[in-house]
Amino acid sequence: MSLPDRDARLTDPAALAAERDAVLGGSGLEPAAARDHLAGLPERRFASYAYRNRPGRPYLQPRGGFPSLAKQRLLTEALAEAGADFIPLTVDSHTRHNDYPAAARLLARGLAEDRDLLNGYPLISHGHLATRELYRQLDRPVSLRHGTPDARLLVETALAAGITEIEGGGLSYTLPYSDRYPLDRALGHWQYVDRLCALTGPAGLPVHRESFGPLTATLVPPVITVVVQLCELLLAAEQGVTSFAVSFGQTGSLEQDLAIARVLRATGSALLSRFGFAEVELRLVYHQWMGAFPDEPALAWQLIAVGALIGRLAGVDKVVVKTPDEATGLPSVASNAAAVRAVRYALELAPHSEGITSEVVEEEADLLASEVNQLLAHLFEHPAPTFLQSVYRCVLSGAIDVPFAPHRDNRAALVPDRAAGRQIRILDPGAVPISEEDQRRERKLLGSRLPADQPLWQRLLRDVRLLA
Amino acid sequence: MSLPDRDARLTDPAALAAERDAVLGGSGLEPAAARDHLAGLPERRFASYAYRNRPGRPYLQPRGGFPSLAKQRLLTEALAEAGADFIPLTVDSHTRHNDYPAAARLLARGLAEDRDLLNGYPLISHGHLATRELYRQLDRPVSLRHGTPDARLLVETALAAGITEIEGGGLSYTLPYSDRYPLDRALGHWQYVDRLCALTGPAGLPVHRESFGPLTATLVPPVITVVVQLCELLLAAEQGVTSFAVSFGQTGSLEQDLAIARVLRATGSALLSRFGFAEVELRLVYHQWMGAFPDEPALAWQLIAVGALIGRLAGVDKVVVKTPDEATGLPSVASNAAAVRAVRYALELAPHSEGITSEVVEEEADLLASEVNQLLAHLFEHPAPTFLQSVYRCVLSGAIDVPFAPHRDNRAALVPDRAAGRQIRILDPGAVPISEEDQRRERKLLGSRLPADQPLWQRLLRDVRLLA
Amino acid sequence: MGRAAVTRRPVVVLGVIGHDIHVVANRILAIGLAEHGFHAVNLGTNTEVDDFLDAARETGAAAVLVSSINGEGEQACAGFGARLAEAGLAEVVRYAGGNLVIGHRPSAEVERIFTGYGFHRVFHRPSDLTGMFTALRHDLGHVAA
Amino acid sequence: MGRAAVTRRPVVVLGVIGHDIHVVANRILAIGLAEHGFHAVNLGTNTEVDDFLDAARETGAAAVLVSSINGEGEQACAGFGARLAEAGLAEVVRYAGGNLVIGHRPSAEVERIFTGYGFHRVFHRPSDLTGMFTALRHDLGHVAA
Ligand code: B12
Ligand code: B12
Repeated sequence: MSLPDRDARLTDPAALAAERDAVLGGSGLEPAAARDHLAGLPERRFASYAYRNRPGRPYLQPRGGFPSLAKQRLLTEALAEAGADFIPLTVDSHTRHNDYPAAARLLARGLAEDRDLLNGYPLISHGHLATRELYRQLDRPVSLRHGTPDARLLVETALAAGITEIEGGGLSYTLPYSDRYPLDRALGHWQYVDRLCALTGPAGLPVHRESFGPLTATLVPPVITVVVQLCELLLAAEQGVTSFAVSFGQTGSLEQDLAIARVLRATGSALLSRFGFAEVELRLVYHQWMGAFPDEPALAWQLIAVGALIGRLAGVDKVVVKTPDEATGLPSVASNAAAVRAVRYALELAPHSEGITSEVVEEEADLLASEVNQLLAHLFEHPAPTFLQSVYRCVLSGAIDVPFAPHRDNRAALVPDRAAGRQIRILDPGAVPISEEDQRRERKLLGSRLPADQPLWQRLLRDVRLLA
Repeated sequence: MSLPDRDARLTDPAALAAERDAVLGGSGLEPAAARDHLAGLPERRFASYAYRNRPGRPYLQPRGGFPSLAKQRLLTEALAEAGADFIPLTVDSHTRHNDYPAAARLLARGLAEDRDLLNGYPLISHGHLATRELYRQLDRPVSLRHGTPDARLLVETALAAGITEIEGGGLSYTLPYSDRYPLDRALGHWQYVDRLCALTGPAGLPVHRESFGPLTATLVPPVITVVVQLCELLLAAEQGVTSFAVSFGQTGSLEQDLAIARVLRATGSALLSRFGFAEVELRLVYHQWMGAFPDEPALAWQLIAVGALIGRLAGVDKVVVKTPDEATGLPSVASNAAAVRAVRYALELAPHSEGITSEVVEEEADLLASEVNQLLAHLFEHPAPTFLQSVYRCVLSGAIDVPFAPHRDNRAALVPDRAAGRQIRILDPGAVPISEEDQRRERKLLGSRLPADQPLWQRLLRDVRLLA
Repeated sequence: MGRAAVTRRPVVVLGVIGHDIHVVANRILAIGLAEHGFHAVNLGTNTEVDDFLDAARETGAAAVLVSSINGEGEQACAGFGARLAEAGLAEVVRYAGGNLVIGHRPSAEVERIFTGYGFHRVFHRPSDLTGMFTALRHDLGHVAA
Repeated sequence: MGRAAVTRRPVVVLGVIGHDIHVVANRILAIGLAEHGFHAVNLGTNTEVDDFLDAARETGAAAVLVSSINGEGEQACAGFGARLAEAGLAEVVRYAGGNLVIGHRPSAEVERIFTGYGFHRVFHRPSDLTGMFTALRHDLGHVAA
């Protein structure tokens, strides 16, 4: 049996200290720097604290990262002024792949040419002290947004810079975000990050962790979304994390979004109690549509508004905001701020509507719960020595299979499809252990397939660009 | 008793012909012109036909009217190209008040100065022949949008121009749209219009009538909205109209919109059968938020998208579309077309979601049905000689009371208010016959009133500009 | 400053001009005027210039507030100041407010047009009324709250 | 036109360049190439210029399709044509496509930059791929469907 367990905690202080020295080597970052800095921050700079005091509406958080300090400050101030409850620090893709030299080179060249040559903020290049200054007057939490299999140095730097919410996980930041980074090594690195987060926050103000629900944002069946989130919740709880948000991306189906919200919260809480992690404060985050966006701003605004409304109906704790520039490229400060104002306004259009449901929602929730429980049982009954090993082997075996993941270890045998009512269905489960009964229900709900009126590449493109 | 009755039909051909001659006198319009023109139009130009063949989504229809033929043609083509299922002809306010000389004068001056000096299309000034040309190549119905107590000549002209959907009614186009036009005279004029519509369409392709649900778009309790619609449905059925749409405006509460849609359809059908008008094809139309709009386009787009989604969830047959220019002024062709594209896109974001409900929706529907039945009973048991007279006297007595109606005959004793969950509540029914039990439910659902922290004028302005 | 005695509540005539039926702001203005210590004489909607002149003369009004929301204002309010002067009411303070023209035109241009019509102050698409009440108190030299 | 014999299915190498993990278009392109009668050699994501050179040389590719979606393309693709020429692959047809630069820049400017890098055709944010498949057939003189 390989059940989640406190004993999996990296409790050997010497071993952890040694690994930290290796990670921090040459970075100029002192091991105690983050702990000391966080200890001096006011409560309102802590995501865990903010979640405990959420007003009667979901929080909202945009994304955003510019190469230069000056522009990141401008963005930070504009987003706060527009009403963002959490401020993002989105990291560039070179830094995400630990290519710090490339990030530094392109930062320098960009500053020289007064051009943005990075698609995000090169946190390692700027370092924790310069980044702290961005948030000197800030009165709300900052969240690290990235996509990094080995985020150890990145998170050490982020915590030392005063960032109190760390997004990511061994599965959700490896399978969709890399093609060959060794998955077991990434899972180990994220145990390090979880352990670091568990130890670095001041008493009563834990560093908050958030898993990345959307994965590849392309036809990911809800059972895969939910189980990946629950794995990362339990892996973090094993390391002593006590404030965690599970999350999911807008599926394109109102009913499936409501079903996922319900099953994810309920199963998450149940598993935390079952495995002795009842002290973990569990939150739920909803990403507005993460797939291909329409080019025309007027249409993008419609998708953004419907996403905000669904997040409100699903009773989520935070909505991660998209901008009308999504299909074009990195958003301008102005359009990002407008998106924050717009979503803040949209979230108020249906206050107190959390009780919304339907027969279709109940059926989706029932089927999802059944599929999740089967896959969890498979995970927990796995002969692997530890829960982490069980998670790793279930990816290799294809029991956990993320459609459209670029990663070589992802089996990619699961064939998803979309029903007329926009629900994401499982056409062929591949190696994912789904009962015959539930497979039958999935196919029935999928309904008759459209005739192959076009070549496969065009049908796939049409499906993927359904909302574009 | 004053029950709706076929015998109320204006069946005396001589009397009708005489009144038509008086109405048409000097207009150059022949009595048979409309009938002959409509007989030659293809099916797809008839609203009644379109409604019978609605695809699996609500139809959508913008508003729009420019003074000049050239610009109205541009608008018509742009709206059709953008995907509007029904094309609007919005009439200017001088023509709505039968001030045809002012409309003609300002049309001429506007053409001379190349400026729009009218807030709509002066249909009488242009006449039916010029207006027919606008729609020569059109492949979909045109709808007359106006706000006119005496619309007899306007509708004669519209029908002769090939317009096959006529909006309005004796109550809904008098109480919100005039301050002192005699209500009984207006009700009589709309019997004329209903009779004309009943007689003018070719066999099997009746001219379609639509009542104006939003009324003053300002804190109108659902029971008033529903009963006014049912009165105009029955008054039209009495005159032989066989294709009719009841309608309502977005209330600002998702739950009340769903409740109104359900009660309006159900009660409408039940009354049609009860009074022997089973042949009437009943449709349901939803107006996106008709109150004060936000200035910022990004926020306006959010309100438009949420309105589209609610219309879809309520399973309506047509959504009347607002534009992001609403708070600024008459929309440009470009922004009106963008609004059509946006709503058409938004309507597809939750296909097949009509089953959505909640405990709050069920409670609102139950309370609304109870209030509607009481007010209908009061109407039907009225000692007046005819149903029309009963309707008239119920307005004078305040049994039917429309908040914020400019009309002098409107009692304005009903005091509405808005609960924290955005539902419109009845604080004081005035003379509207609502049972003690239902009055208690209304006050309980309203919840504790906010302390009078500001002067009344500011609190009223804040309430009215809630979504601005 | 105005023929009304300062002690008595100054009379303010208000109404919505032209074939305009937008009444919501009119009702709110009437309530606000009372709460600011003025005596509001509300002509309601669908009014004409003469209605304002008659009311101003009959009630000894200190000010006249003309509202236009449906876009007819640019025509209906032309020469308003001159009409008041002809009627011997040149002293009466004149405000215009609402959505004063058809479609979207720069506020400066709208203010120029209505000032040219003889209005002392112009409030084109103001989102609040506090400014107007303050200006009215100032213009009528009225301090009683 | 290209070293591949016309009868045998022409080889086309494709991949996503730089630290870029956007794979969806890459998967669709690979399927479409096969359906259009090409032999697709898919390098997947996170590739470098040398990966394209090696694959083109080893497989005798007639064309190389470089994809960049995350904005790194402007740096990663610089001098691509010259690098191919140095490796004796000047004859190989070169396309660049995807979301080729960071943020919003005029398409004409983006096309100029990538043509300057030695690409024969540039597809910046195309919403469909039909145009590209047609161009590829034309450029490779390949008629077999
Ligand atoms: C509700 C509404 C209606 C309701 C009116 C109900 C009623 N009887 O009052 C209904 C649905 C019936 C309606 C009808 C029409 N409407 Co209308 N309506 C609106 C809407 C949505 C809100 C108006 C409102 O009540 N606002 C709330 C109140 C509190 O604010 P307000 O009226 O905007 O006034 C503010 C300021 O202007 C100021 N103010 C107003 N008057 C004055 C006076 C003074 C002295 C001062 C200092 C300040 C001041 O006070 C308020 C502070 O916020 C507006 C668009 C919007 N604003 O979003 C369109 C709007 C005003 N309507 C418009 C039009 C054209 C019409 C019609 C004429 C349609 C037509 N083409 O014929 C008809 C009216 C026919 C007629 N005979 O006049 C246009 C005007 C276009 C323009 N000016 O360019 C608007 C702007 C919509 C648009 N974008 O096209 N309407
Ligand atoms: C889904 C998605 C993701 C998924 C990717 C899942 C996966 N593994 O594939 C996730 C969530 C993981 C993700 C992550 C990131 N993303 Co992303 N993502 C998107 C999104 C929403 C859709 C992309 C997509 O799949 N489209 C569907 C496919 C079919 O179309 P396509 O990729 O757009 O390609 C089309 C054409 O370009 C053409 N094409 C593509 N390649 C080629 C090649 C040739 C030769 C030809 C002829 C044509 C061609 O084919 C398609 C036809 O429609 C876009 C925004 C959008 N488009 O709405 C952002 C977007 C591409 N992402 C973006 C960024 C920046 C990132 C990150 C780098 C964030 C960051 N700052 O680090 C990370 C990636 C990190 C990394 N290491 O690269 C930016 C790129 C910005 C820019 N170029 O200015 C975008 C545009 C979002 C934005 N507006 O900021 N992303």
